[in-house]
Amino acid sequence: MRDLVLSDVQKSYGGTRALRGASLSARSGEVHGLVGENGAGKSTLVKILSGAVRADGGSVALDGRALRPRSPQEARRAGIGTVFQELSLIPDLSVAANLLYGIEPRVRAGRISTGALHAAARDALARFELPAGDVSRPVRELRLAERQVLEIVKTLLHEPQVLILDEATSALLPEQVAWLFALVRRFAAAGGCALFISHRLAEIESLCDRVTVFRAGADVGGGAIGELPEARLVELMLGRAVERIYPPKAPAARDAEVVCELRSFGAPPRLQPLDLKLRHGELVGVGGLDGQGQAELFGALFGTVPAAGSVLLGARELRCASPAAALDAGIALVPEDRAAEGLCLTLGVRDNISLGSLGGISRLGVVDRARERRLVAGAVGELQIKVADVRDPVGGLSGGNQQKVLLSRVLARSPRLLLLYDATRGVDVGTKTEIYRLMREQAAAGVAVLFYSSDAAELAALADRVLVLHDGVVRAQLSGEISEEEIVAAAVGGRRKEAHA
Amino acid sequence: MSLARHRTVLTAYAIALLLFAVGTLHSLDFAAPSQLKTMLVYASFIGIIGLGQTLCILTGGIDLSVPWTLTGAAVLTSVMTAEGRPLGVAIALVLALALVVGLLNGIGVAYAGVPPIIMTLGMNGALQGLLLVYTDGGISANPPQGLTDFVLGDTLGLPTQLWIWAAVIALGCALLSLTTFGRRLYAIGANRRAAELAGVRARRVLVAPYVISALGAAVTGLLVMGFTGQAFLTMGDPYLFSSAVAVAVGGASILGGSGHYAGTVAGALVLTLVASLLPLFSLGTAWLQIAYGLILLAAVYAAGLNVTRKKRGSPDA
Amino acid sequence: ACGSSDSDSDSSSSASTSAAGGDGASGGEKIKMVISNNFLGNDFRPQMLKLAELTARLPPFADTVELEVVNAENTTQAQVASLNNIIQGRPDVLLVDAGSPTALNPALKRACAAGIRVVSFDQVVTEPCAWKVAQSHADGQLVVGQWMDQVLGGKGKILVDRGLPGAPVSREIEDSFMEGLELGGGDVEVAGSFDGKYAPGPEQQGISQLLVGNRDATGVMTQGYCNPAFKAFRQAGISTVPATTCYGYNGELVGCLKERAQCAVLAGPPTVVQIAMKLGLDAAQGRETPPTSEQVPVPVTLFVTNADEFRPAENPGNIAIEQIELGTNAYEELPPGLALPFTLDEYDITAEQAAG
Amino acid sequence: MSATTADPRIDGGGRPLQRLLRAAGRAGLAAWMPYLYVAVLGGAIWALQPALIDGPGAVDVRFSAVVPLALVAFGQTLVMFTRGIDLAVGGVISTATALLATRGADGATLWLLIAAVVALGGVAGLINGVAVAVTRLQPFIVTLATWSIFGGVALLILPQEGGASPPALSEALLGSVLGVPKAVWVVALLLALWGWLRHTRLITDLRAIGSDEQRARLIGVPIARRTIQAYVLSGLFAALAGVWIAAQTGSGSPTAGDPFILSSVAAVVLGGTSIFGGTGSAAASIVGAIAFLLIPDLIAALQLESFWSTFFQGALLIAAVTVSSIAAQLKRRRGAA
Ligand SMILES: Nc1ncnc2c1ncn2[C@@H]1O[C@H](COP(=O)(O)OP(=O)(O)OP(=O)(O)O)[C@@H](O)[C@H]1O
Ligand SMILES: Nc1ncnc2c1ncn2[C@@H]1O[C@H](COP(=O)(O)OP(=O)(O)OP(=O)(O)O)[C@@H](O)[C@H]1O
Ligand SMILES: [Mg+2]
Ligand SMILES: [Mg+2]
Repeated sequence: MRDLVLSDVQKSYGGTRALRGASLSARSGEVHGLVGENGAGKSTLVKILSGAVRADGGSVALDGRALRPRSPQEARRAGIGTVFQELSLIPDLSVAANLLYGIEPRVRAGRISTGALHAAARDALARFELPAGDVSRPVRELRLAERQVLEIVKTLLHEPQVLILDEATSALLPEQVAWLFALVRRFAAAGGCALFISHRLAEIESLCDRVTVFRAGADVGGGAIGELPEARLVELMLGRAVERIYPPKAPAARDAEVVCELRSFGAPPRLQPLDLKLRHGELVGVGGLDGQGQAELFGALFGTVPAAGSVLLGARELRCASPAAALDAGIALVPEDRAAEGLCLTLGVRDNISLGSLGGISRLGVVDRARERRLVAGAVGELQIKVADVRDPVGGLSGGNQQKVLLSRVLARSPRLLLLYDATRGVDVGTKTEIYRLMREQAAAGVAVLFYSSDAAELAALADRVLVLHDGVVRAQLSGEISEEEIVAAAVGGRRKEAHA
Repeated sequence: MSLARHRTVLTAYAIALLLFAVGTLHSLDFAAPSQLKTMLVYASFIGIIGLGQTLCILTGGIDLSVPWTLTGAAVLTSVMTAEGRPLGVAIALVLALALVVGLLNGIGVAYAGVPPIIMTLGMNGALQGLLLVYTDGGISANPPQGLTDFVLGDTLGLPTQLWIWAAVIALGCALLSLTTFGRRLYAIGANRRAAELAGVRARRVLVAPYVISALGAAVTGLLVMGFTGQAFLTMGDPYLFSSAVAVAVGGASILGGSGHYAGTVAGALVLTLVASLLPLFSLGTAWLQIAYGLILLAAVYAAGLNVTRKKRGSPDA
Repeated sequence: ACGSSDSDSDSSSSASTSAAGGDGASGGEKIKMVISNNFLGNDFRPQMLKLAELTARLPPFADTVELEVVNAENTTQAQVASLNNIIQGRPDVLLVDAGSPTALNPALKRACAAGIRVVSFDQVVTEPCAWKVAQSHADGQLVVGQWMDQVLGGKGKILVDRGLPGAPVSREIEDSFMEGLELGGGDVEVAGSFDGKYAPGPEQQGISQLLVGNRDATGVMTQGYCNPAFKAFRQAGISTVPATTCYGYNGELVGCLKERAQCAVLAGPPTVVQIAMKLGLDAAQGRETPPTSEQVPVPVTLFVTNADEFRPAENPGNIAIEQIELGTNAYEELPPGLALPFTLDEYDITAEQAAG
Repeated sequence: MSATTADPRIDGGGRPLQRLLRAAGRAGLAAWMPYLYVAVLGGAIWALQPALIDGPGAVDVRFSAVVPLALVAFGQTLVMFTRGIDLAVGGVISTATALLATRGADGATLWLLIAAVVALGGVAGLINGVAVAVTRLQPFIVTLATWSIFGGVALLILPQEGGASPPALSEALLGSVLGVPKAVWVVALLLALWGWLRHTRLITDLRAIGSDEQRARLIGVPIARRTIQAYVLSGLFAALAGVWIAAQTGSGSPTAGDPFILSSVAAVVLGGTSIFGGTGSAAASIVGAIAFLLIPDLIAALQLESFWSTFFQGALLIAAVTVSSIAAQLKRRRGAA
């Protein structure tokens, strides 16, 4: 019996009530889903369970015994294993040191044997059917998906009784998700209790036995997954029904005018030259396994990666050597990592939004406050950014609202080529819907839109056309009625698919 | 409006006021106009250097090459005028040299990627070496009289020097609050990568703080020389850390991204007040140093209180 | 004595910073004399070293001595390291102006053991094997203290400079001044003290800060310069020109006259190096030298603005007292940093030469 | 956008030799630079004036100068692992020499005295560590303030340079053992200490803190305790440096430590430790200290005015960091391409 029962848990950060009486009960042997929009309090709950923060009120019980961990170690000792949303790997430590931190083999007089450590790390990776590789590499050198996998393995190595996965799949690819699901199912089957958090409702449906829905810091419903169809989940989460998540695809984009064209454009050696025409009104998605040249494609277009070939935007041929040059040429990018590459979290909403357009709202280097106010007010209004005062630091907003701030900064430049790199990762359904709508609006207004997504379902449902990349080469171009399976098959399969009806 | 938003800066002024009150209670002379003037003049040395230092620290950097840039400016001016060059020409040349020093620092930091503390520390040593070689370890030139007259001369009831500081304050506050340059500095300090992806040409922007700092140091060197009527090789020593400390007392984060020159001005006042206040209590040098350290800790703690609190509770904890 | 291994060190010293004796005289038989100086940042040391070079070109040094000057950074560690390198070169005579009275002792003991004649001068060391040549600050300040007492008529408030924190000479200067001040039996009050650090900036700031509670001060004792005291008083809006004491730079003497101030300016004569060089030469040539346990005195002058009136009750060092006068000991056209007197009479060196 | 290499799972393996080569490449040029500096500088001095390197007692002299800087740099490295900086070492060294120069001791009491002085260094470090860990103020500012405080304490103990440290102290620490100068033994001992220390939990934790403090907390690194330990060790090493200086000079000075503040940072940086925490090696810092101190000797060997040594020390510092920074940029670009 490893039942986890939380009742009436409260937590405030200063004036923000992150949890206002949240309850949840998960039984041993089950995978329990936890869903809710951005800022609903899911991660806060996770942090309380894992000892990273302490609750203001309410109770948590594991196996009927009260659980009040005062530190991450205490939580770990009590049997709680957490895969943190923001990951807990130390960039400068090696894969092995991260994997086995605190459970190193052979520690004598405080000294860790590196040989034994590396051997144990390779062993551990092998046990999870992963290629060991060079375990002395610092984690800094790994990509997000690799780190995510490492974080999962690290957590399981502590042999927890309760396994918490906070958006552990957001960076994973279908096959990695399958690998994780198998692990979680095995864990539950062995009597463990798993808490699974994800914004991909399809994952919740396929993995979880029961589910709890959070809204605004409290539980608002839940039950066996079979009794909760997706539409009902969404309604519980958002407090309103959503007609349709994805906007309708563009009709007959085929013969529309070309707004942007890539000719033999690439970033050798990781991205081979490719040709691509983006048409008026069209949303073009890029998919494939992680790290197949998608980042290089977007980076090369935006001037952060050395590029070869040419880009035609309107009538002009471009070659951008820096993001500033790209922006000036009408190319804008929503980067993948909001916190690291997107926003200045300690600065205000206003400063973040106007940062991209300073040239346009200033005269002789002096910011025109009136024009700035109009710009910011317009953005906040149009994207319905929830913020009390536009001078409040962006870091204090919920993830979804942060994403909207980033989008509004990018859109304020009125780009002619809009690049979105996994812009909906970790974003809740409500906000996603709004982002999709915006993308459509932009395309309809004549902006060339190219987006990458790690979520095959999103690609299938949103894009008019999907390029699947593999090893730097376009493996398939899909259009019309695209199915998720087609994308996955093209991404992993050896077959070469050509434009499909 | 919201005073809370400017709490760090206001705290620094509150500390300055408190120190002033303590001094006045101890001796009414403390508030005598001539005394105030003198104190302001001393504050202005740190204050003028403090503008460049504030800009550097806002971007997450620091300028430790101030001492020998300052000394170099004074010494070279004194030597050149002694050789018969007109004062104006000497000053122009010296400012041009300071510009080069600032450019080198800035380019090292922005383009070569050298950490600012190392770049400027190395530059300070290099300048010291060059200047010592040049002067053979000593200077015995008459200081230019015109400079002294100008610096100490009275303009509308105040020493010209204070008007210069007033202009620097106006310029510094405007730069940070009103211009795109200021916005870009904050953005780079808060998250350089994000700023670059938002279209800020970070490398180019990053050079400017070091140039401004070097020019500020050079101007201060000239002012100190005018004020004491002499150039001497240890004249930069007190300014190695004091301007950075003034910035910190003014509530800026040494990590960059937050702070304002308005705070640094208060920080310069606080440092000067402490230095003027402590001798009133006839402490020995040893106790003076101890008291200085304790007051510094207390002031930075008070001014930085809400900053550090916020840092601790940042949402991606 | 320099004998064996000098094939490379000889050729190198001629290329060095400041070899004296001029042209291509072959170095073999010459006495190799090295001055180790630690850089302080004031004007006195460079001038003293220049005087050493000038002196080395005159008899009796010109044909016998090859002089090299080695500067070290202003840290004891740096001077120790520099001394070690000098000792490796085996000079005949080592003249040391020390950065610390004690910290160089081990290195100097090694030099003595290696047969090098060691003369410590100006800032002397306590190492017994070294000769010591220095001015007695105690003797000088004893007179200066009496002067202050007499000029103020035995009453009033003064501000006192404590010099550089940690430097032994600062303490000696302060203590002897106080002793002299009390000798006269007056009750001049020390209203406050400050760290002048031997630099005009800190002196001026120190005095300014003390004036806050002491606007009625009428005298200032400094360990460096007089002019900062005048400036600080004027800055504070005080019309009194304080009676001021300082050390002997040309600019201070000129300043005293210009301000019409009562001044007592003690010479900090660079001539100390000439005496030390002569001692080193004597030792190297086997002539008679004073014992290393005694400090060889340097003749010192006290320049005052009231030479006709001032008669010290006690003057154990036989300090000469001279009236400050333009043209005789104060030169408006020469640099302010010129320390006086700039040479001993037996060497033919002009003020212009000494000033460079 | 994170543009990086390799396939989706944890790296594609390789044979042991390949792995070794890859590890060596990863440590890269930067790790070997300090050794290169020492070799080049030492070689140049030797070529110009062999006596400065192999003259009688030259090794002893050179290493005696290295010891205090090596000690301070060792402690400074540990602090810099955590992204901190310890400017208070200046005050601690001064206080240590002041204490030793004002207390007589012999035989057993000498060792007691040394132990007491070193322990006081630890207490000073404790104050720094607690101030940094608890008030969460910037280490730069905290230690700047405590430097002033400890320097004041040194002045209280020994108001003026001089005094006399116990002669037994100099006898105990200077000279040779087995024909090798004790200074060389001390440096060797420090290198061995690092060899042992570098794989300890302590060092791993310090690196973790410097690399990412928030995450380090999540994996259970006792942040406050480790931070305090780093500053305590830095204080201990600084006090040891003070003991060495007192032995070397036979006296004390209330300002003896001040020059070590910036030179220790310079030695650490020359050794390749990043001021942004997480990476580096104390052994390399010691090598960096040696390189730093060879410059005045090179200037002497070149018969240049000694003022040039400040210039070249500054220039080397900038050049060293520029080289490693550009190497890192190239590596990143190669990684991205
Ligand atoms: N350290 C913090 N300081 C202040 N507010 C915080 C902090 N952490 C979270 N919050 C706030 O608490 C609320 C709940 O955040 P939490 O991270 O639990 O949401 P979530 O449900 O995990 O959202 P997401 O799906 O975006 O991850 C949000 O309003 C958030 O801004
Ligand atoms: N760290 C913080 N400091 C100050 N205020 C915060 C902080 N975190 C959140 N807030 C504020 O608390 C309020 C509620 O945040 P929350 O994340 O619950 O928003 P939300 O309405 O759920 O947003 P979304 O539409 O993205 O789901 C917001 O106004 C936000 O600005
Ligand atoms: Mg929300
Ligand atoms: Mg979350």
